[in-house]
Amino acid sequence: MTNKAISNHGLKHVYKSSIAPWVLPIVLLVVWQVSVSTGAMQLIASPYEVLTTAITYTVSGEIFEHIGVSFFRAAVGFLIGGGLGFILGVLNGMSNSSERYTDTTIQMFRNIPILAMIPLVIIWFGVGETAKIFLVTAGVMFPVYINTFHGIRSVDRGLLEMSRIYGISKWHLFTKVILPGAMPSILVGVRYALGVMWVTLIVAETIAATSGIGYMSMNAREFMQIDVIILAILLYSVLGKIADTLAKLLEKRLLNWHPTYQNLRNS
Amino acid sequence: MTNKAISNHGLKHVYKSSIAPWVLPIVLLVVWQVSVSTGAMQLIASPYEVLTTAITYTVSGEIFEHIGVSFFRAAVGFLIGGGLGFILGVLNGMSNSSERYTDTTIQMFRNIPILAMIPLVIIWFGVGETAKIFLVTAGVMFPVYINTFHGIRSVDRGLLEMSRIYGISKWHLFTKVILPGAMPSILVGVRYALGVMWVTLIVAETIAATSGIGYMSMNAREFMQIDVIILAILLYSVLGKIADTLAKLLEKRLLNWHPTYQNLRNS
Amino acid sequence: ACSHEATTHSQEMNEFTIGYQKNAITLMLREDEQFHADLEALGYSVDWAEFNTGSSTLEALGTESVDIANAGDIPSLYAIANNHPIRYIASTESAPHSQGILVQRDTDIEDIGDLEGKRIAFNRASIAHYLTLKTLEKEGLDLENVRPVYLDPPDAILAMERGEIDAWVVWDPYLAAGEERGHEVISTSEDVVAYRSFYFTNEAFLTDHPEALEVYVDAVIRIGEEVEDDPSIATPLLFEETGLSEETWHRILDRGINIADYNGPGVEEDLQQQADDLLELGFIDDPLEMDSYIVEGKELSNDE
Amino acid sequence: MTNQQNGVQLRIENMKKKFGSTEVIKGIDLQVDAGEFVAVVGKSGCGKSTLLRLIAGLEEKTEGTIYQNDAPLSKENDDARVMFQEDRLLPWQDVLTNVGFGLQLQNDWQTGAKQLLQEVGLEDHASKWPSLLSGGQKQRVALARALAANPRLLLFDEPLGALDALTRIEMQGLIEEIWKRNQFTALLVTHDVSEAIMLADRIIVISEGTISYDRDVPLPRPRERSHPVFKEIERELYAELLEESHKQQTFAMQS
Amino acid sequence: MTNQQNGVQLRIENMKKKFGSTEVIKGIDLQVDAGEFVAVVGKSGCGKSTLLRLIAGLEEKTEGTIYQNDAPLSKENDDARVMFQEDRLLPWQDVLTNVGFGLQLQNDWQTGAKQLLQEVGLEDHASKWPSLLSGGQKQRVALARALAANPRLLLFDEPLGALDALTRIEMQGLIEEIWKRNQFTALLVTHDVSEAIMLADRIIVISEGTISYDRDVPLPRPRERSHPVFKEIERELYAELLEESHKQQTFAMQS
Ligand SMILES: Nc1ncnc2c1ncn2[C@@H]1O[C@H](COP(=O)(O)OP(=O)(O)OP(=O)(O)O)[C@@H](O)[C@H]1O
Ligand SMILES: Nc1ncnc2c1ncn2[C@@H]1O[C@H](COP(=O)(O)OP(=O)(O)OP(=O)(O)O)[C@@H](O)[C@H]1O
Ligand SMILES: [Mg+2]
Ligand SMILES: [Mg+2]
Repeated sequence: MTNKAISNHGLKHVYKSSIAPWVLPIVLLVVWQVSVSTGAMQLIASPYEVLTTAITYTVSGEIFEHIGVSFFRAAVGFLIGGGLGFILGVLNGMSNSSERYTDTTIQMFRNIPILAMIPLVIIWFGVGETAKIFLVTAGVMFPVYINTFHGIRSVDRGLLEMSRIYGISKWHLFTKVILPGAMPSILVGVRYALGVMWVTLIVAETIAATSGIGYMSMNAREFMQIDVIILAILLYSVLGKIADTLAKLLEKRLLNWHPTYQNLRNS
Repeated sequence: MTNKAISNHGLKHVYKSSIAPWVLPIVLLVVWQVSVSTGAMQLIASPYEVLTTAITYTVSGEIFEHIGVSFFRAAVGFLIGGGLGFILGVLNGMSNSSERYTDTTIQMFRNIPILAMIPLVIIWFGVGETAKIFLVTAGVMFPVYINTFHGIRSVDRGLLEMSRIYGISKWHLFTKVILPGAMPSILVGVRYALGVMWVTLIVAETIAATSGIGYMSMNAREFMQIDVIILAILLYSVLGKIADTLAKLLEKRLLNWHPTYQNLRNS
Repeated sequence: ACSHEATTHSQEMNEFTIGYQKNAITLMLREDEQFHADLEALGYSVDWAEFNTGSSTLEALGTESVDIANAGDIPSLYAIANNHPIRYIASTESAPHSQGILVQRDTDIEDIGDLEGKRIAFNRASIAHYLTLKTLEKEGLDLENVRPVYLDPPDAILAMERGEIDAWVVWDPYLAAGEERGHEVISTSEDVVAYRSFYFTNEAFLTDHPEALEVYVDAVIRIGEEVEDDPSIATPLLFEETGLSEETWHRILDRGINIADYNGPGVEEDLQQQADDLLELGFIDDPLEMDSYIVEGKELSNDE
Repeated sequence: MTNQQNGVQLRIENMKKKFGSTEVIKGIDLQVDAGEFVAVVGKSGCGKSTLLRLIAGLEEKTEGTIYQNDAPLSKENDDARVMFQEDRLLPWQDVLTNVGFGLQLQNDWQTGAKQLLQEVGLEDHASKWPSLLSGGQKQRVALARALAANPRLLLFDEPLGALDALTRIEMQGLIEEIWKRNQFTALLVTHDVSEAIMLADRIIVISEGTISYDRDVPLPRPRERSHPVFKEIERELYAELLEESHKQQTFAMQS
Repeated sequence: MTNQQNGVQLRIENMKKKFGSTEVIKGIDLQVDAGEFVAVVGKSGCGKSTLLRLIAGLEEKTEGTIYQNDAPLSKENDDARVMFQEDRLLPWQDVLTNVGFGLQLQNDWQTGAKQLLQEVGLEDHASKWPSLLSGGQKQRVALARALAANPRLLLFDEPLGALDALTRIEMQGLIEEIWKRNQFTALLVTHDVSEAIMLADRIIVISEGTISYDRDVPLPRPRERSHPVFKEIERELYAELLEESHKQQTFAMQS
């Protein structure tokens, strides 16, 4: 291979991994600007207007306050909810009798929309931070639960049999066999939960909030500021992309034994 | 084994599979009734009051109308969204270049809360059924997408290699190898989506609805009818349980080759 | 945006959509046979779309998802400030006692001055927000002197019951519901701000279908008069739709202003005042010229 | 790896096993002395693995009883370790940790695991993922894991099937050596007749779900393939297998 | 299963393969005639499977070229079918459909699959899930799948390792018969020296990543184990393997 070929190859790689993913977003952006400019799309703020708004919010520092507050709520709720979902998933995944007694109940709770629960949440937890974090917790819990449960249940039976017959301790059975085996599925749950976290947070931030991205977006809706609404939407999607990238890194680290991830790394 | 032993065994089985799951819900119900009766829990309607409300709604047939309308919206949204999520998951799962170009964009969209999108949805789709179904579609799409994608990516590489080397057609590769291999994960997505369907529907039913469970619950919220709010919550959980049971049946049917499900059947 | 089913239908099959929030007039109107008969005579049929906030109603109206709507004054100003092509076609007189400030049942707050440092709940961007500011201003206070808690009415009533807030600025029927639970009204919007209900359409519908609007406004006026005469014709329906008792609704209807009319001279003045206030408060960015959005009664019929 | 425990004694009485409606084990009676090394031979699908799984308590028997040191066995067999027919290595643990499973990952397992890994000739691969090993290397890792366990009963299900002739002989030597040192009871399923004779005190043939042949191997250790008794048993075994095979075919044609 | 196509001719030139920094194949030159049956023998981990995977185009070579009918091979090899060292049966398809993969699930594949299933003695198991089969049964299903394929180049990676002596001989007969009928080119990796001599036209030994031994087997078919040339080649092969093994050990000790 000549040097040129190598650098061509390098360029191609950079294109594939760093540029290709952004082609579609940029196309959408251009379509959006054009259809607003030509009047094909009405009542919607143009990318340019949104950018202006973004700059205003950034210069005033307001945007960082909103992100900061939301991030705190999201993180606390995620840790508690993810933790609970994980623990329940592990319990029910490992014990048939635990599953028998609690899975039905969990499945029933899972299906209750956050929005429908708000009155009860206010009655129980008031309108302060506790209520907001509770809502995020409830939202995040179920995807982690389901995927942990499923992950554990689908660990290769042959490996479980082997571990039992070799008299491995419960602790090692869990840490060395079940957990790593369930990990690919658990990480899917985590990835999904990272999305759900923001989705429920916006509901939570309709209750007596004075800051946070959800507040910013719902407030903008009340004031009908379409540019701010769109700014909030863009913020959500950027945060989503960041969360997703982190989850992917986590996957690469934790699943480095997995042929799927090895091959992706090589290619 | 004597006859008695057999019938004992049978009883035990009935207990395990049909009664045990309901122990916890019933305990919760009793705790609820007691804490309302003793005044420990205030502002909340008692199970008895909720039951009365349920009977009124049932006798008047109103409840069936709400369920019927919601069910229709949910079903249509589920089919479209689930279908789209599945197709995208398949495309991106099977093709690296498709993934490169669209996955980032999808991950960004996924993170946008339905509630934040409402203004844009109204601008694009109005306030009719289209908007409602669109919202359900958007909500259902992502869990199916993620799990399909993950399922396809984690199909055993050895089996894929085998199929390629045996020159199997693309169609058979998909239907006989990839799809069944991804099925356990896809079904987790479906199960999750069945929950999300109701969750987004309630948001959708805040837009210009005059019936549906979401409408019923949000309307009750407007006018502080705690009994109706709780009735709606219970309805959601029952619908969730039904959806979950269906999903489990589907799992048993589609995954009858899978040791995990065989063993569950035997025990 | 304008290719929504209802509007395309309205050209071909003359079907249009009325967006409404639940109140005596709109609920009666929905059931009113004469109204539907009059429309049918003109070749129209109606679709109904229910909303639970003024801003969402006007959002739908501005995007031509609905063709007619009712809402309060403050949300309409935000809609206009954000380029929604809406028009005022009718209004009620100001009903000062239909909104006010509630305080906890056994509190020692007696007047506005006592609110200093207290937790006050209201719905942001709403008429209650505006009322709060203006009321405090009269006492030489502003939001800095109190602890505002932004809550939607359904959430606020629960917070009130839990004692998490000291005061609550809200309108009927929540005001009455709060009173029913033993909370006290210490101030209303009397002499502070105007509090009107408005009926709206959007630019396109005004241009294309003034005759339908006239039927609508006439029906609103007629039903308003009937309810004013005898509130008990509306209370059973209201009870059924909201679960609030008929007595409560009686009280609400008695102190409310049910009679609407084509826009008269006071309307523009009040709206302009509010628009200027909002500008001053920084809630909107540019000054609004309200007269271009208000359809005077005669204009509507003259267009024909 | 000291000899603190002794092999268990096994007694199997009238054991039967059905999968659904097909009876795989049709009544097996077998007694194995403590520390005895028994080889199990038989046609593919005759029920050898099933027998081992029953003894390990991994499969529920349909009928019959297994006594271990005269106590009837119920549920899992804590004294037994199995080298399965498949490698059953944990893909997410490196080779060393996989071997460590034999030592229950306890105390100073690394040292023990490393030593066994060396004895199966894979010390260089200790930190690899199992998926990167060749077929025979995987099998040797599984063997190392089983041998590391030092149990009272060791069940080998075709432990050397994926190895070349020479490595195989080395591994046979290793198994014999560790068995002699630790005196566990061993059951070895193998398809290699000479391997059975090389290692076992006693050879049984399973056919049609029952034991059709059972004889001791009275050869001194270390054994020589060229020993006339060796040759004789070899012939005898082949003849037995062939005959059983013919019987079955005749039976199949008749039915 | 008629003989419409002929085996391919293979020419491998200076092929090398590294995994990371370890070189597994260190320069192999090999020519295989159309329709020739070559057996590959070597120690566990010497690179036999890797060689087969390279020829099948499943592994990217580090250096060198493979010519197939004089055309250099890039990417996957469409003419080749592989019987992998692991069974690689689809757990979610029944046994019959798994065999059907050999026939690409095309046309009247059921008939062909049923016939081959019968030839490997598993016709009764056609509708079972693979997970319910014994180790040897799984291997025979994989063999049936490979033989059903009737390709121009068939690569067997230890096809009979999990089978008992008798079934093994039957299956050798089957392989030979189908090879004779269809005249594909065959590469067979095996640990069983006598199997190699029984089936192959030519035997190569891989050692240290190169071909250390290469000889034809000039015996008429069907072959007899008792034939003196058979015995001679057997001895020669063992000697070769032993020597290579010693060399490696010496080398390992020195380094
Ligand atoms: N993907 C891989 N990454 C790193 N090393 C590998 C990989 N695949 C194989 N190896 C190494 O390459 C060497 C040859 O492996 P190969 O599978 O070809 O051996 P083999 O001759 O088939 O052995 P066996 O008879 O045990 O199956 C082994 O040492 C193995 O550990
Ligand atoms: N879980 C199961 N369900 C149904 N049939 C089974 C199951 N396990 C094994 N069998 C059947 O029982 C028979 C014996 O299987 P087993 O695995 O014991 O054979 P084996 O003697 O070990 O054969 P091999 O030498 O091929 O490994 C086979 O015919 C197999 O198909
Ligand atoms: Mg077996
Ligand atoms: Mg190999």
